This record gives sequence, structure tokens and C-alpha cells, in this order.
Amino acid sequence: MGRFIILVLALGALWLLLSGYFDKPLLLGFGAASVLFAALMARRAGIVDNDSVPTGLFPGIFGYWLWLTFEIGKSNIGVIRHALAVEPKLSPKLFYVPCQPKTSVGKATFANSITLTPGTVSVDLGEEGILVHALTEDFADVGAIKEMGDYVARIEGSEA
Amino acid sequence: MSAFEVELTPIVFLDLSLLTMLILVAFAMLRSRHLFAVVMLSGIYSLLSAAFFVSLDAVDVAFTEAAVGAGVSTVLMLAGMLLTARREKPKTPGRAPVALAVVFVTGAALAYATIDMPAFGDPDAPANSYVGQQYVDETPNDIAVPNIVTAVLASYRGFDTMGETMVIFTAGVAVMLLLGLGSARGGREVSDAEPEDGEAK
Amino acid sequence: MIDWDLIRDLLSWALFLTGGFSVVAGAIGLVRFPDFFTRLHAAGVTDTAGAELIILGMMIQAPNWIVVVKLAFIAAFLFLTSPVATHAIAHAAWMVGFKPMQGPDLRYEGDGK
Amino acid sequence: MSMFAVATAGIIAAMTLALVRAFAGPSLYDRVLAGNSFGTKTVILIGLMGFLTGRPDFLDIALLYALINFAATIAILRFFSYRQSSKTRAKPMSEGEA
Repeated sequence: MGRFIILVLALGALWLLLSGYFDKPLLLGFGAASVLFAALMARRAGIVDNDSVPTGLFPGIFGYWLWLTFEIGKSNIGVIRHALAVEPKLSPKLFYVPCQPKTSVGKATFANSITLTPGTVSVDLGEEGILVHALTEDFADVGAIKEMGDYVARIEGSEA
Repeated sequence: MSAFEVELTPIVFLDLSLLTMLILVAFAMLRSRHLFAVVMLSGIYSLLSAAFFVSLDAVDVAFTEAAVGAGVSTVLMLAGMLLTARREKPKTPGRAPVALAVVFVTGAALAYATIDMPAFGDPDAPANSYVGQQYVDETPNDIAVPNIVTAVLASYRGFDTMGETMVIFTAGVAVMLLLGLGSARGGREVSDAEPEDGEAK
Repeated sequence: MIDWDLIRDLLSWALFLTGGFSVVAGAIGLVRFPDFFTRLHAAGVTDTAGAELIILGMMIQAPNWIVVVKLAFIAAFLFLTSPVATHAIAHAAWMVGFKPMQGPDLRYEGDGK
Repeated sequence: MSMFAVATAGIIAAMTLALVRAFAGPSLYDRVLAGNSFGTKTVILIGLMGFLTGRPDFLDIALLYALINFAATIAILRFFSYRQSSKTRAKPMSEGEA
């Protein structure tokens, strides 16, 4: 029930911010009706769980995003240098990275963070961890990627 | 009525490059024999033409183009691909002079017709000189819907768009039936074939 | 007295220039890189640095707060979905049996010497 | 020459390059990648268009495009994997018969 209320509040805030109407009763009524309809449908479909409303991630995720932004910036410069080099020296590599996060949300966050930093793309999630494709040897830095996984594991919270 | 005065603003360049890309994509679709490539290119074509519609201020058309053209029709075409081969059969180079002639005559007629059209945004154009302004002025007072297009379609033109409203109503009823909103219990209970899956969830 | 408008303009000029540069660089990589998996990385540059920097530049120039909010939603949405889409493409290709080039001499695995 | 025009020119150039990749292929997944990248550029282009004309109110469409582009890419890939799995399921059966 707590998750449901959070979902309704989040959807309502989204509706208000996107529409920008605060003083028209008719439109506000339509908005409230659509928010409730969407939330009830989600509940009926049984998808109001930790995957769709990941309350466990907050508030630690904001610090993580800030940190991730800098990582993305750094690796972008590297990839752009290769894209514009007269003779790009690529040495693509496939390797496994151990996956520390335990919850499904944590795993998804970690794998998407790997993909989001250019130069590395998560290809598959298996028993041995996450299969990563890297553009060059420099990007295939298992230590740095594991650091990212540790960070996610610290903030992911529990599955409940 | 009005001379063509082309002012080279960035928007004109934008329109020109969008149209050029549209033509390029269309030719690539004609030339390609690989059907998957054609489907992907048609998705790109929809995106481009939707961007062009936005540039023409036809925002509602752009909405529809994005949802139907880039979204639904791509998937429908892919589903159609399931029933056929992946490559088009090579055919003998086009010998269809009649079709070519028809296309050229129609195109020339359409191009000729544009000469009579009022300039884009002309205040004296028929579209702007009769009741249009009145709708723009009165809608906010008559109906509390901020989007004038919505208000005109759903309210002022409620009778001559009755067919359209019926379609939307039918679609709404179909969605409600599919979701099972009609029954008091909220749909039938459906159990999964494998009980392990149900427990794991 | 600080000229805030000038600072705003300079800042968004810088963001637009770097963002546009990243978008073009990513697209160049998309054309130049040798195989499918390396092209994924180039597309990633466009999706992250390019898109977000240009959107940030637009946010600085926005005339009212609702435009800022909408741009923020677009930015957040691209931030959350672009890795999912990229991974989905990579994973689909991997499952079909696409093998990436490996090593500095860009050889396919099991290609012989 | 406004700053929006510069950014738009960059986007147009990148769109052209993405088109080259979509034309050239060679594989199906290259084309899906090019199409997805093209969609992201369209989102930004529509946003920039609003600023170029001085009416940045059309951002709703850019938001909608971001949603549709993502959903369409996922739908296309789901379709491929569906086709693939039906193929691999069909294969052993025909081999068993032979």
C-alpha cells in the first residue's frame, strides 16, 4: 500500500509538472482521474513492486548519478578521441565482470551504468557476472567497473 | 497574389535538409532489395516526416505520424515479414511507361496548383479570414479545454466528426473489454501453465 | 554589476558547441568503426554526451520554468532509456550469434591466423 | 547566426551520417542501431526547432518521441528474438525427422 501511494503521488507530480495547470478544476479533475486509473491498472497487473517503484534506491541514487556523470564525461572524451583519430587503434575485448549487486534493480542499475559509460557495453548477464564488450584495452578496466558495482551494491537497499 | 520571397533563415535550411533526407531515404527504399532494411528505413522516413510536420506547425499530425508511422506500422510490417521471404525478387528493370506518365502528369498538376495557393501564413488567406479568428477568440470562454484543436474537433465539430467519435468510442469499449472492466470480479482468473513460474513471481 | 544574460549566453554557447561536436563525433564513429559492437560505443557518445549537453544548453536558455521542467524530463528519460535500448540491441545481436572482433588486429574469434 | 542554428546544423550533419550507416548496413542490427540513434537526434532536433522559432512549447512532442522511439526499438528487437526462437525451436524437429 505504501508503494501504491508513492506511485500515485509521483504520477500526480508528473501530471502537474507537465501540464502546468494549477487552477482549472475541470482539467485537474481529468488529471486526477487519469492518475488514479493508471495507478489502479498497475496495481491490478501486479507490477507495483520493487522493480517498478524502486523505493529502496532513494536517496542514495542521486549521489551515484552525480558520480556517474563524471565517469560518463571522462569515457566520452576517450571514445571521441578514437572516433576522430586519423588511424583509430581499436582493440575490442570481451570479458566478464563480477556482479556485486544482489537485487534485480541493483543489477539493472549496474548493467545500465556500464552501458551508459561509452566505451563499455554490457552484452549479457550470466552466472559468471556481466559480459562486457569494451572498445579498447584501456576501457576494459575491470577494477574501475567493479568500483561502480560496489557503489551500486552500497546504495541498492533490500529487495523488500 | 504574392511573390515568392525566400528568406534564407535557419528554418528554411532546416526544411530543405529535412526534405532532401526524405528524398534520399525514399530512393534508398526503392533501390534496396533487402526487406528488413526497407522496414527500418520506413521507420526513419516516418521520424523525418514527423519532424517536418512539426516545422510546418502541424503538431497534431506530427503526433499521429510518430505514433502510427514510427511505432505501430514498423511493427506491423515486421509481422508481415514473418509471412514472406527476406529478400525481394529481382525484377526486370521498370517498363511501365503508363505508370510513369500518370505520376508525372499528377505531379505536374499538383505543382501547378500550388501557384494559386496563398503564401504560408498570409493573413488574407481564406483559412484566416472567415470564422477562424472567432474560434480562436471564443474557445477559451466556451470550453475549458486549452487546446483549440481538441475543442474544435470534440465540441464544435461534434456532429460532423460523429464517425470519428464513434471510432474512438469503439476503441475505448474494446480496451475495456480486453481489460475485463465490465465484470464485477475484474476479469477472469487465469493461471499460468507452469506452476513454478507462478510461485517464483 | 554582473551581466547575467551574457554569462547565460556564453554558457549555452559552450554547451551547444561541445554537445554538437559530440553528436557529430559519435555519428562519425558510427560510420567509421569497423564492426557492429564497436559502433555501439559510438552511438553511446551521441546518446549521452551529445544529447544531454544540448538539452542542458536549451534549459539555460528556456524562457519559463515549465520549459525547463519538460527539458529535464526529456533528459532524464533519455538518460534512463538509452542504455536499455543499446543493451537490447547488443544482447539481441549476441543471442543470434554475432561475434565481435577482438584484439588489436581486429580479428574475429576462430578466424584462423 | 544564433547558437540554436549551430546546434541544429550539427544535428543535421549527424543525421546524415546516421543515414549513411542505415543505408550501408551491413547487418540488420546495424540498421536498428542507426534507426535508434536517428530517433534520439530527432528528439533533440524537435526541441531545437521550438527554440529556433521562438516558441519552445512543442517539447511535449519531443517527450513523446523519446517514449515512442524507445518503445519501437524494444518492440522491433522483441520481434526479432521471437522470430529467432521460433526458428531454433523448429530446427531440431526437422533434424530429428531427417
